[in-house]
Amino acid sequence: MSAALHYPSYYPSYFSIEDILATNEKVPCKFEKTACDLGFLDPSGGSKDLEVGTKLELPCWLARALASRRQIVSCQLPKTFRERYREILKADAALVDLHTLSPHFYELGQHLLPLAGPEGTTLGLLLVETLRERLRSIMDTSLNTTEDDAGTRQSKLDQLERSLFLTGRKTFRDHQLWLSRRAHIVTTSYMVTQHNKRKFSEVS
Amino acid sequence: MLSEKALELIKELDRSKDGKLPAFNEDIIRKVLEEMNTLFQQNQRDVGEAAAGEIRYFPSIHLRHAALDRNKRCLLAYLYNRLERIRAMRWEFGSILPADIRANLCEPETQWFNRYNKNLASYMRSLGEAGGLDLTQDTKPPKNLYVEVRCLRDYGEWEVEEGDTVVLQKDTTHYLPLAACHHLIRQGVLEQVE
Amino acid sequence: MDSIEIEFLAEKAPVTIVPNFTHDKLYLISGDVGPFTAGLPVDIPLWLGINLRQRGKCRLVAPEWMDVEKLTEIKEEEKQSKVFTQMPCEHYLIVTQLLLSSAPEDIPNAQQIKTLVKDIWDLRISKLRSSVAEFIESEGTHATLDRLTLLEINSVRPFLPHAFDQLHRISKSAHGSNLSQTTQDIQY
Amino acid sequence: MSDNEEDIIEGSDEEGEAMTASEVLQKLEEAWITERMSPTLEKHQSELVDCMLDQINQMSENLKRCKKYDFRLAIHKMEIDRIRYVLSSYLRVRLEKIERFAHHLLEKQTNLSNEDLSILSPQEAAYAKDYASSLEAHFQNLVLQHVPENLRTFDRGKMSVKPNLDSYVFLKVKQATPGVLLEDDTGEGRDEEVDFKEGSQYLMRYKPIMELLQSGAVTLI
Repeated sequence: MSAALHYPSYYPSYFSIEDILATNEKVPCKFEKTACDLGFLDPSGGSKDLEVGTKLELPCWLARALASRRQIVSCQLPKTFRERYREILKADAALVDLHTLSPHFYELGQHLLPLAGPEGTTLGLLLVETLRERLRSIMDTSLNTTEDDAGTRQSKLDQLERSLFLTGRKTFRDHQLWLSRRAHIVTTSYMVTQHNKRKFSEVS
Repeated sequence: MLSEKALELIKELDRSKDGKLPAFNEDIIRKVLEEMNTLFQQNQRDVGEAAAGEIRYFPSIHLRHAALDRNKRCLLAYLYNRLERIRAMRWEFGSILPADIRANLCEPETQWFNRYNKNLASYMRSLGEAGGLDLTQDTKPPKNLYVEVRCLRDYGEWEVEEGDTVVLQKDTTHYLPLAACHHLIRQGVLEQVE
Repeated sequence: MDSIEIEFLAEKAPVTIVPNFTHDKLYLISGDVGPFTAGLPVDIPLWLGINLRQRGKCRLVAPEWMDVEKLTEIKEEEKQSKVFTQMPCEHYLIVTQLLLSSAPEDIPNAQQIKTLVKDIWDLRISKLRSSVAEFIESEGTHATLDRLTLLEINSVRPFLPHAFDQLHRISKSAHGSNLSQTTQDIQY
Repeated sequence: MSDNEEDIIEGSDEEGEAMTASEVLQKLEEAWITERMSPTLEKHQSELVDCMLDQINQMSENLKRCKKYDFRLAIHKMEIDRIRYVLSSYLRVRLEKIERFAHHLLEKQTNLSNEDLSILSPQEAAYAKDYASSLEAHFQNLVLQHVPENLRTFDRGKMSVKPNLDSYVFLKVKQATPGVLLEDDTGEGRDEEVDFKEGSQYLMRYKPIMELLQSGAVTLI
């Protein structure tokens, strides 16, 4: 974007929009203890309490909080991370449309690790191997192709992969601009340009 | 689900990337704060019961507490990410923001912007011994002392260097020292042609 | 870094010029240059050489390696070799671009030189891409990049380090040895 | 204009010897590249910055006495622009990191035993303090004072943004160093040792080479 000189790669912090969105993805849970007066959270049930045995999809942040200490709920992995999909990903990692499958695949996957129980090791391996398998083609398309191809490619990437892809695109464009001997030209600030465009479209 | 309102704030920022700043959403913030106070009061009540030996209230207390933390995180992340964008604007627009952008800031954000401005200015002034260094200039490695520029809008008379003025009229071209006209290029008054 | 910044670094490298003027030494902050004697070659920083050339005050002299025969040899060697060969100049592409765009008439066989240098760059970049791919698949924790020039390294930056940052971060959480910052935030 | 060839200026390296202006510039340029490439804030170099600022200001003053068509004028002005660019870019990237990691850096600062070890220059420390407290005041004002009592704190341990020292960097070896330990922190127990040969270039994590960078055995590229 602007004149940023320090571009670290994605590293979640308390304030990360990405991380907040990823932890909002749903996880299938079953209540192992009764939660008094919270029946209203279950849209299908009509009782005052959330009874033991109630099955409910909870956002990941809540599932983790309830599963961790007092085991108020037990969790299942969302279907993208279960065996059937794991097999598909293993067989053809590079081709899968990860964005459709789970837009925050790697981030959600990492948050699910503590909930995965004995499947944790397999899940961990799946995350690392899937990214490793897909990196080559992400690199090649982001650093090489025309804008059209790049657009198609980008639509099948998860959020984290997209940020890598855009990083590569930026380098590609920077080098093209440099080769055309125009990189040194001082340009209008990005925000000023955007602002003027908006103003212009409002006027006309 | 709990904390859904708070997430709306985050989604709003996620939708308006590209450094844009949507209007400060005081309405949702108030609703989130209300939800937090309700959750807190319910927990106060149940904690009282639990202290009296009713351990069956623990799961609900725990759940509400998680929601309270989540709400707090979303609220602070909302404020933080907005400030990051406002901070970037100082470097892009300069110390005075366009009116329509200013309108999207709430009063405390405007105050924060002014404080940021002041802090930055006094830092830049403190550099070296002869009046400091303007870090918003020199954004690209220099090539030539003089550049050819085209005027994108009427700007009027402008002093290039001491005692040396030009009239910047739309569509006129000039040959000017880059160091002097850098900020006019960044602000979209001039365009460097080559 | 942007390419333009690497160019800025490359502009400090010396270039030989033949001035058409005579002048005493110049005392620059970055070091003395000159003296200049009309008709006598002298080495000065590239940025200054190009500036003087633009002002019609000198002729630029092609560096020794900027020669059709030498570059053809380098190109062949690069083709044959599995590893990266040593380039005659750390900033070969930038120097070529700068000299050829500011004074093509000063460089003999400019067009051929341009093509050869572009070929060498392309060969090395495609070699770099395939070795990066191998490296990713090898599950290695670090890579050796001997004899790659700065601009070449920059062509996979920040993509490559960023990709490894992510692989590393995910492996780390996968092994649970050290939960990442937010994993802990959400934890309690 | 400085007519003195032996223009030795104040400023000192580790041995306490005076450096020439061109040596100071060289060091400043190295510090600039390191700062651009490092994931965290490196130790401040305000002596180099002050010295170079002083040099270009002095030079600008001298140029005012030059005749307008003096052949040397453009050359000196260009050099001033180049140096000012390095200075600005260097200080800008530091400010970006100082803002992002403000709380984290200030905490490191308070735990220092010796002021000489400070990563922030005095001006930068003042800047960081004001920045960090302006964030906290803003949070207090709009949110924290309105939430239930037990949630009103700004918890630095949890909230402050920290640099990722596991970031991968490109480096070049200046002094041969055998047996550099690359500890495997992913729990797979695959520690490795690498022999750094002079002139070699690597891509690896920042943390294992942090000390070699400080000692000057390697540089970031």
